[in-house]
Amino acid sequence: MRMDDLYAEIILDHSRAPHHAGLREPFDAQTHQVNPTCGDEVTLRLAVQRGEDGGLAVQDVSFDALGCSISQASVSVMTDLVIGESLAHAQKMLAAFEAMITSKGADPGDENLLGDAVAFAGVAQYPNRVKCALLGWKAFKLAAAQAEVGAT
Amino acid sequence: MRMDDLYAEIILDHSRAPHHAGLREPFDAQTHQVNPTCGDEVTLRLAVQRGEDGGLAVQDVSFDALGCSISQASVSVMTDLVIGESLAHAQKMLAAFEAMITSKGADPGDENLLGDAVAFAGVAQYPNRVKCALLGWKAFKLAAAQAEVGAT
Amino acid sequence: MAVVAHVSPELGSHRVRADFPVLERTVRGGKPLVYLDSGATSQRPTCVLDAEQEFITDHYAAVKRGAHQLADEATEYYEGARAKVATFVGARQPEEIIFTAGATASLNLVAYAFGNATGATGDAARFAGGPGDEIVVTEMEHHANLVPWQELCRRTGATLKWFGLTDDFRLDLSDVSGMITPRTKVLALTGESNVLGTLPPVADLTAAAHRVGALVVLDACQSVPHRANDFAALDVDFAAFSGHKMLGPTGIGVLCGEYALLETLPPFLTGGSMIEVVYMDHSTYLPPPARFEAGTPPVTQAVALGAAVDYLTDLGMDHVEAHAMELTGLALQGLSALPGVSILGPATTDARGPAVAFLVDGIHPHDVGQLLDDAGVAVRVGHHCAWPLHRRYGVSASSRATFGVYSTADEVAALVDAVAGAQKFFAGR
Amino acid sequence: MAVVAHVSPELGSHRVRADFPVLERTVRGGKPLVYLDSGATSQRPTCVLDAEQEFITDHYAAVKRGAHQLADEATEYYEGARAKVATFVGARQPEEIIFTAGATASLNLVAYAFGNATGATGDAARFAGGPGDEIVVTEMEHHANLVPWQELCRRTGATLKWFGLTDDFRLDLSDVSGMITPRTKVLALTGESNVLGTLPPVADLTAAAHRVGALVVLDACQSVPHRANDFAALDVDFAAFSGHKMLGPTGIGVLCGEYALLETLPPFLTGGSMIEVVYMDHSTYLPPPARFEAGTPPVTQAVALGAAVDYLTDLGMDHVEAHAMELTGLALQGLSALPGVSILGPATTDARGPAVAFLVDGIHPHDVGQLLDDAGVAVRVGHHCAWPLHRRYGVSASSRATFGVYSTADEVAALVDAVAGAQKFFAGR
Ligand SMILES: Cc1ncc(COP(=O)(O)O)c(C=O)c1O
Ligand SMILES: Cc1ncc(COP(=O)(O)O)c(C=O)c1O
Repeated sequence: MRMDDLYAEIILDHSRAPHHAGLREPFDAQTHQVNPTCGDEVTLRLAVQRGEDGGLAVQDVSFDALGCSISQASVSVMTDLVIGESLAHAQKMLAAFEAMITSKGADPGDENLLGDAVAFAGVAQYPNRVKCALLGWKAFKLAAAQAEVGAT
Repeated sequence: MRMDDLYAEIILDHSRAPHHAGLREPFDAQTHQVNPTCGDEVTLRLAVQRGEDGGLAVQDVSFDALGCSISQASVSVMTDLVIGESLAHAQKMLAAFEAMITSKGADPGDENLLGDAVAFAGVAQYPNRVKCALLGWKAFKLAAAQAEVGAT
Repeated sequence: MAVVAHVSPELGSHRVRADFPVLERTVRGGKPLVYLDSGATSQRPTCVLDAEQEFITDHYAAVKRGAHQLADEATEYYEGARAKVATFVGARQPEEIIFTAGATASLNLVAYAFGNATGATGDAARFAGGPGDEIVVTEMEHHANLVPWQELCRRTGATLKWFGLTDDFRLDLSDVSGMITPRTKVLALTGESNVLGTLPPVADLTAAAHRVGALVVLDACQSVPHRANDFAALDVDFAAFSGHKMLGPTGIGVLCGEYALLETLPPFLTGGSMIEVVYMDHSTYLPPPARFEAGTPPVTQAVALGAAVDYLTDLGMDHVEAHAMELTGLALQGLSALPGVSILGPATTDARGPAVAFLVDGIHPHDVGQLLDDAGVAVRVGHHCAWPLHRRYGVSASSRATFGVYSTADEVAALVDAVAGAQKFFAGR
Repeated sequence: MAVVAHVSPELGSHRVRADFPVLERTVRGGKPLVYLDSGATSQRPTCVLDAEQEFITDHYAAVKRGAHQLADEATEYYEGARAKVATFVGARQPEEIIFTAGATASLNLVAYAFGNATGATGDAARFAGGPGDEIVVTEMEHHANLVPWQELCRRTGATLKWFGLTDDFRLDLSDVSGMITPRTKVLALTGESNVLGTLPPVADLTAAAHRVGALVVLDACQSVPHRANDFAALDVDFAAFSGHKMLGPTGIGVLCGEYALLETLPPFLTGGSMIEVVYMDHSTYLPPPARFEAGTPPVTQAVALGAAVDYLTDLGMDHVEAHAMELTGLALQGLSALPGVSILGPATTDARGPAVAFLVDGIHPHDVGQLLDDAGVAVRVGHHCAWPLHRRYGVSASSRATFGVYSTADEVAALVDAVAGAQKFFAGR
């Protein structure tokens, strides 16, 4: 059944008990994103630190989100993926996720890079859910840009 | 041939040598009408006098007009009809002319009342020429209203 | 699901449904389409498509300004459509009907034209507003009847006020005289909430507004498609609605205005066909409706809208309303019988139109909509362009089913089943 | 009439004409229709009608906001049309295409949005104008690209200036630097006069305007239907055109704007689908193109316009242009060969498009048009929404023949014959 794919167990699990939910201190950047068609929102905080190689790394991400299971699960899975990674690598994941989700199903997603986030590949079949799945990632993208500016 | 009806000889005659053309003194009211789709215009002057019965009568009408043969001939024929008549009778002719010309052909016009103006009955078949035929009559209608107000 | 009731035999019948070819479609792997999104946009019957197509293939040309037979014919069709719409909504004369691009365009027309009266002397001055003046709306407005007034206030310095909503989904009328005061210039309100279904007391509020000299602008988008309207009797000054919600095409809407007001209202869009004389440094404008129809109007859409009006008239607006309300009753009953489902709006068909918005405990409306879609049931989810209304009731979104002349009791039953199915799906995993 | 010339074999051929059923009509008692009014509005090919009809009967729903399959499909069609139009006119990206109600609506959008920048701080301030600022137009503008600017000047206190016309029907460019100065905020000009046919030097004037920091608004209504366009290369900031002049439907137009500008331009029409967040007392707005598409857009008309673009692309815009210009050459030649007939516009096809306006000595254009109509030849008479242009040349009206992809050399010959016939008719009585 298609709905079992779209709402894969991992997605439902994350949506019911999102990881890293609840805004935390300290943070270097905070962003807010809304989905204007359905009113979903996310507020996201990002804390970065200078890594060994001199580049920035994601120290912590926390968020407060209101929305459907897809958007909740998506931001939750993302936090798991990006925390501890270099900002550069996180941005690479972000691009890969966006590519997968807007591919209308052509791109199943690279599991090596995206881990659990490939569970969202099914969303690509439902154009009106793409924005849900991207909401948190967009908030992170903006926060990362802010943090980069702040750190220079 | 339809065009021979539309452009009856009497219409072409009037359009080539309009009666009462050229603005004259004295006058009690002056109006200006334009046809916004084709740019035709008419400036019309009306002089009235108090008749024996106490009502107003049309002493003189003169005009300056720019426009197609239908609009030129129509105002010319009208001046012939209304000069010397009581304002009340002129307004009756006006109403009859308007009824004929907007009847889409159903109303051939009352020759006893409208005289030569029934030659314009053919215009009713051409909706976009109705405004041409009415231009001068509308100017007269407004002038008559002005003169009535001025005389009281 | 035990949903049994009498529905007017004709509407929703096979005969009516056959007029709407899209209803034969299947979606999501062969499921019959259950289209319950007519409040967003209705489907179009074949006769409307045919009327437009016939006009295009046989009589189409530029209207109002041609000097040839085709142009005369096109103009006659166009003006004929105006007369049909005028009769349909109870306008006093065809010239009270202005064709626009849609209801949103109609409402913006009024708001911008009012703004263009700023600094006017003479009759147009009554439309002007500024600091100290007030514009009154309601918390249940569609964004189309809210944001244009926010923007007008921003431009002119007038103040926006609004009637709030009660816990039982009605306008809060506890302080009408505090809301509509001598400072009120405009009362802009919906004839029927596109979310709650609630019908505000338009006639009473209009009377109150007129007593203080305010103008009344009615958003009639949701009411025109479902019931007989008589704007003249209702005495509203302006009313706006869209073609695409009343079995007509997109790309056309209507502003119905009292002629005496339209005559003194400044223009909004300017350009060809609305001018009297144009010089390089100034222009003068034609009387209504031409003054408000700048440029080439939606000609073929007007013809199609005329055909939609004919179709609705043939069905009979009393039947249309009865049908919609029967389905509404079934939906209210069926949905609220499901544990965990609540109606966002009055629970009965009292003083209510056919929009049934609902919430499902623990399942986000978007997820509800997704499961319904998978079952072939097309509803709308989100804030339905009424975000403040949703905020008022502490939610960001809802699911909404709306009905058309082609909707059936079976479809309502399918909706209720699908909602129950969605609950089961999320509960079971 | 000796009118013989080579016309591209495909255009105007029976095969192309068969796509336009209305051309088989007869008028005025059995005369074959000779439709030479395509500059006012073009006829629509069957494939455009079919594309719209198919969409309606199979995929129609509300765009952008549905949560069901039909809504997804409709949105895909709608956005697909945007992409097609973008490619057709050389936009840099689909998001530079805004669907409006028509060219008049597009031009009003720009003028009102500029006005809405009044008092703005930040990036939007560059659109604001007031006393001391100048808006430059030309004396050959259609009312749609003149009156909105007059009104903007009235509202803001800016000054309207204009390029005059020369006796040989060109823009008077004798003092470009006196006209376009550091005070210039906007240069609004036509890409092709809808009366004279004259093509102004848009690229040069755009460069001059950009040198002083002015914005350029192109009225591309007449140029888009007849030739390949590349707005990005032309470097204009905004360009407006209508669907109904390019084989598409009424009820839709386009504003093409440079994305970086659109991003900072304030909204014009407000309502649903253009908002980001709405509170009762304020709202924020989406990025373009959504910001400028308030309410339900002309969805099915966009799909039809996309089909029209496909049709034109299949014909090849170079062929379309060559065909139009060949007919123009024939008409110029045929008409000016008649004693007493003069062309209101350049006498040759040099720097000129396919609008052939003419005057007949001693016969008012309305009477000329009437006789032509009686012969089955449909032309337009009047000032063609360019009253100042006519005043400039000392006339109040003209007759005008314009051509479409379906027009033929035989039809041009019929025009010339009919004009000669009109002369004979009035001379002989
Ligand atoms: C109550 C109400 N007002 C206004 C609108 C806007 O209509 P449109 O989108 O056709 O302009 C709608 C439809 O969305 C509506 O339901
Ligand atoms: C040059 C020009 N500009 C603007 C317009 C206005 O277009 P529309 O009437 O489609 O809005 C036209 C067509 O009449 C035109 O020819």
